[in-house]
Amino acid sequence: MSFSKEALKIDAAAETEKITRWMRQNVGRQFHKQGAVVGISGGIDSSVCLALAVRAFGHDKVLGIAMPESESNSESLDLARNLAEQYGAKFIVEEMTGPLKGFKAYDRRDEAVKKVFPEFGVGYKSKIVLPPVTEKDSFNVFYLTIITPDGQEKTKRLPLTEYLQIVAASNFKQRSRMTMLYYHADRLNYAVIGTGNKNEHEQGFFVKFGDGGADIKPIAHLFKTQVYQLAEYLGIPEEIRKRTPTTDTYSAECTQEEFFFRVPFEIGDLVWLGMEQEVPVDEIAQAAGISAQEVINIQNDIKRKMRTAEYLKMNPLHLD
Amino acid sequence: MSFSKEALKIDAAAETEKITRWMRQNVGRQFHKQGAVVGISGGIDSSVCLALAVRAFGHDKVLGIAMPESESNSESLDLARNLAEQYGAKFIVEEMTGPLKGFKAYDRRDEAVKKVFPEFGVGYKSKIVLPPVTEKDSFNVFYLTIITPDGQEKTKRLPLTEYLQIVAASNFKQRSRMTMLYYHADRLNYAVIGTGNKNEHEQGFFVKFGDGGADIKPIAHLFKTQVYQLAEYLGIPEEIRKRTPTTDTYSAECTQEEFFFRVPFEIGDLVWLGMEQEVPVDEIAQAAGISAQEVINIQNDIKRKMRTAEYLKMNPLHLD
Amino acid sequence: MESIEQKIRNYIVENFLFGDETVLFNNDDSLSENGIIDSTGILGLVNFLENEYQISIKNEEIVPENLDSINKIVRFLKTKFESMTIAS
Amino acid sequence: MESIEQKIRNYIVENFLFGDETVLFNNDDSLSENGIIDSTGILGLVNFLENEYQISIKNEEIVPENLDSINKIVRFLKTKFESMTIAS
Repeated sequence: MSFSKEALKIDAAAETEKITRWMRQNVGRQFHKQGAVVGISGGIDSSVCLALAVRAFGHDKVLGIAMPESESNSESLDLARNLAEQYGAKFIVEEMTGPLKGFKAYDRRDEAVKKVFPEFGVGYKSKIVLPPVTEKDSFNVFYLTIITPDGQEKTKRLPLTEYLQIVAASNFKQRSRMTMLYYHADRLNYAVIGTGNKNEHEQGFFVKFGDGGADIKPIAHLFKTQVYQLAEYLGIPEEIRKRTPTTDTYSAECTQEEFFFRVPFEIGDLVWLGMEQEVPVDEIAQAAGISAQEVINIQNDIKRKMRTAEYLKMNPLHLD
Repeated sequence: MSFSKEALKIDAAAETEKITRWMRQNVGRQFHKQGAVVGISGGIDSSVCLALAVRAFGHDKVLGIAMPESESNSESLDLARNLAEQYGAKFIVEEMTGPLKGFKAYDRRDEAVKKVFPEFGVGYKSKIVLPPVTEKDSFNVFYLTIITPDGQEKTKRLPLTEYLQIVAASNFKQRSRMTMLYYHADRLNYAVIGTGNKNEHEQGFFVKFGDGGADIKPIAHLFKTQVYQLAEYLGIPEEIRKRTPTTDTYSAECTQEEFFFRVPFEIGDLVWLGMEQEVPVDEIAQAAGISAQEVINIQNDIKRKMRTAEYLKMNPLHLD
Repeated sequence: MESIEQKIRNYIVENFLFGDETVLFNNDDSLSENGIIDSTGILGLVNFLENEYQISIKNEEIVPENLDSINKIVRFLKTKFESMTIAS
Repeated sequence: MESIEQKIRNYIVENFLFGDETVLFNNDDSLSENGIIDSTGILGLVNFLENEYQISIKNEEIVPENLDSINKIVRFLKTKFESMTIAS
């Protein structure tokens, strides 16, 4: 019995049944909440979570919220609206540019970007990227890419202070969204659904008390490639399933692969599952079609990120 | 050996030593953070936390942040500023009216207030209160009090929808403050100090992912009456130690006793400690100077709140 | 016609248990101590009773002895109905 | 004069351990695996080395074999100094 991509296959019907029963029990008996709020971005994860919530609680007890801001991809809003309509969920739009300007989020970020690229200004876009994992094991060093108004890309390694400030200011986005979701959840006595998948949840690809701030995370145990299987079963529209996952954070279009995961999901998920199941490195390498050294480096990268994620997932510490 | 107020006495010097060693170890080795951010309100709890942080990390590695908004008590800012200066901590002011208006927090709250009191408008103030615990055991039913421009008070029981909306909209304040604290913490690679005491932490007098969102809570194991002892030892100015604890949330001045705890701290802490130490009800009643029935009702109230607090303290749930 | 007991039970199952009828509790079980309703739920229940039965529940009536089990609620409603009959 | 080893150790103890000298680690211990420095700390260390020793560290040099223990850092710095001498 050899290790292959088949190992990532799930029984979507059984998984859906298991997840929705668990959601119903915990949101009702544990939390004493009477429905659920889901922030929907037009991406695959939040779409699957909305569909699961509707199955768990009934369409009239689920509120989908789209939260566009001035740097959002403009087609996301239509995708979110159509999705809510398809599943019969309640739907509202909350414009987030106001709160973000109130926090001076854009200004604080661009101040740091300008320290690295003094020419940065109106019409420019920016994003932070990590280089892909290769045969050489390396620490995670972030790069800043700007795109000039005429479409030219420039990239530099980020000094620590500017890196931290750009990330800190960008985090206003996720924390403001959490704040808005909880406003509606608190108002309706609903729970907030966290839409992170296993890759995001365990490797720490979320903002503490931002998108990480939720009551229940129905797909946090599923690899991204498994979320796609669930999406197909649940009838998520193809135009959502075909989109490249982005960070939804930076003004320049930025894929999750270039910002954080550093390898394609089909490879990363397989290498990670192999690690969990203690499959020999060579066998994983063969199944994924990469070298043994790359497998080792990807696994090291995942382990390092999981260590960092501990802080992000930790409850506030206190003495007894 | 009989039960008395003496049971709440702590050795402030030893306690300070224990707390600061624990803070240093966890913020450094656990979190890999290089200092701490403390939101300072001019109240006793945040003042003690600032003083502890300065002892733990050194004054140049602590940033105190005052976050006034249009409904804040105006003397709080001066108290906060003077406190930071006294302990040599770095200090900044972040105006929060902008983000709150961006979220439409005031409008959303006042919309619900007007449904209960249609005359509510400019120049009016409002707050939510709970009646005190008495000899009769009762559920927690909230009342809305408004104060007219000429100082007249009016009170009505809050219908569920309006109660939830007022609380939900008020929660923008705590969540916006958390968001601002983490901006600076993320930018400086610092930890965020949570300033809740044991009464707040265990009975759930905090907003989930608002003031409850922090990395480390140095006084979450201390009764309010014990925080006062620590404050004296640490040299917190008398003008802070003498203030009545308020919610710092509602436009009308609102004490923590009337909003949440329902009994004076000297009584509530003693009754609670007695419950923890399994002291007979009669003995507690004698020590606190109240009736046995009141002791029982206060203990029931605390137990009910501790059950509700479980949801507030829970990490996001996920399947394995 | 649906009994008062049944109507209240339906309200609770529908609103606090997402219609899950496998959660068993009998008419004398404490709703708060069995984790079926929390304090917010009690307020919702008060709203429901006021609207459904056209009664006005006083502040001092929102206590466990009137509302903390299905049977207690039924007894409480009956005293409310009686006082209304006398008053009219 | 302070040795390079000592200077780097002081930087680490001061910035990542709040001056707590009771945390013991020797010059060969992995800084990342022993939980003394995380990835943000590595970036801070790079900044410190660049400023302190007036060197420029290339992207491809930010790897565990150059930076993950005090001895590795010292060896790395020596090769940087040598290449500067040759270049000048």
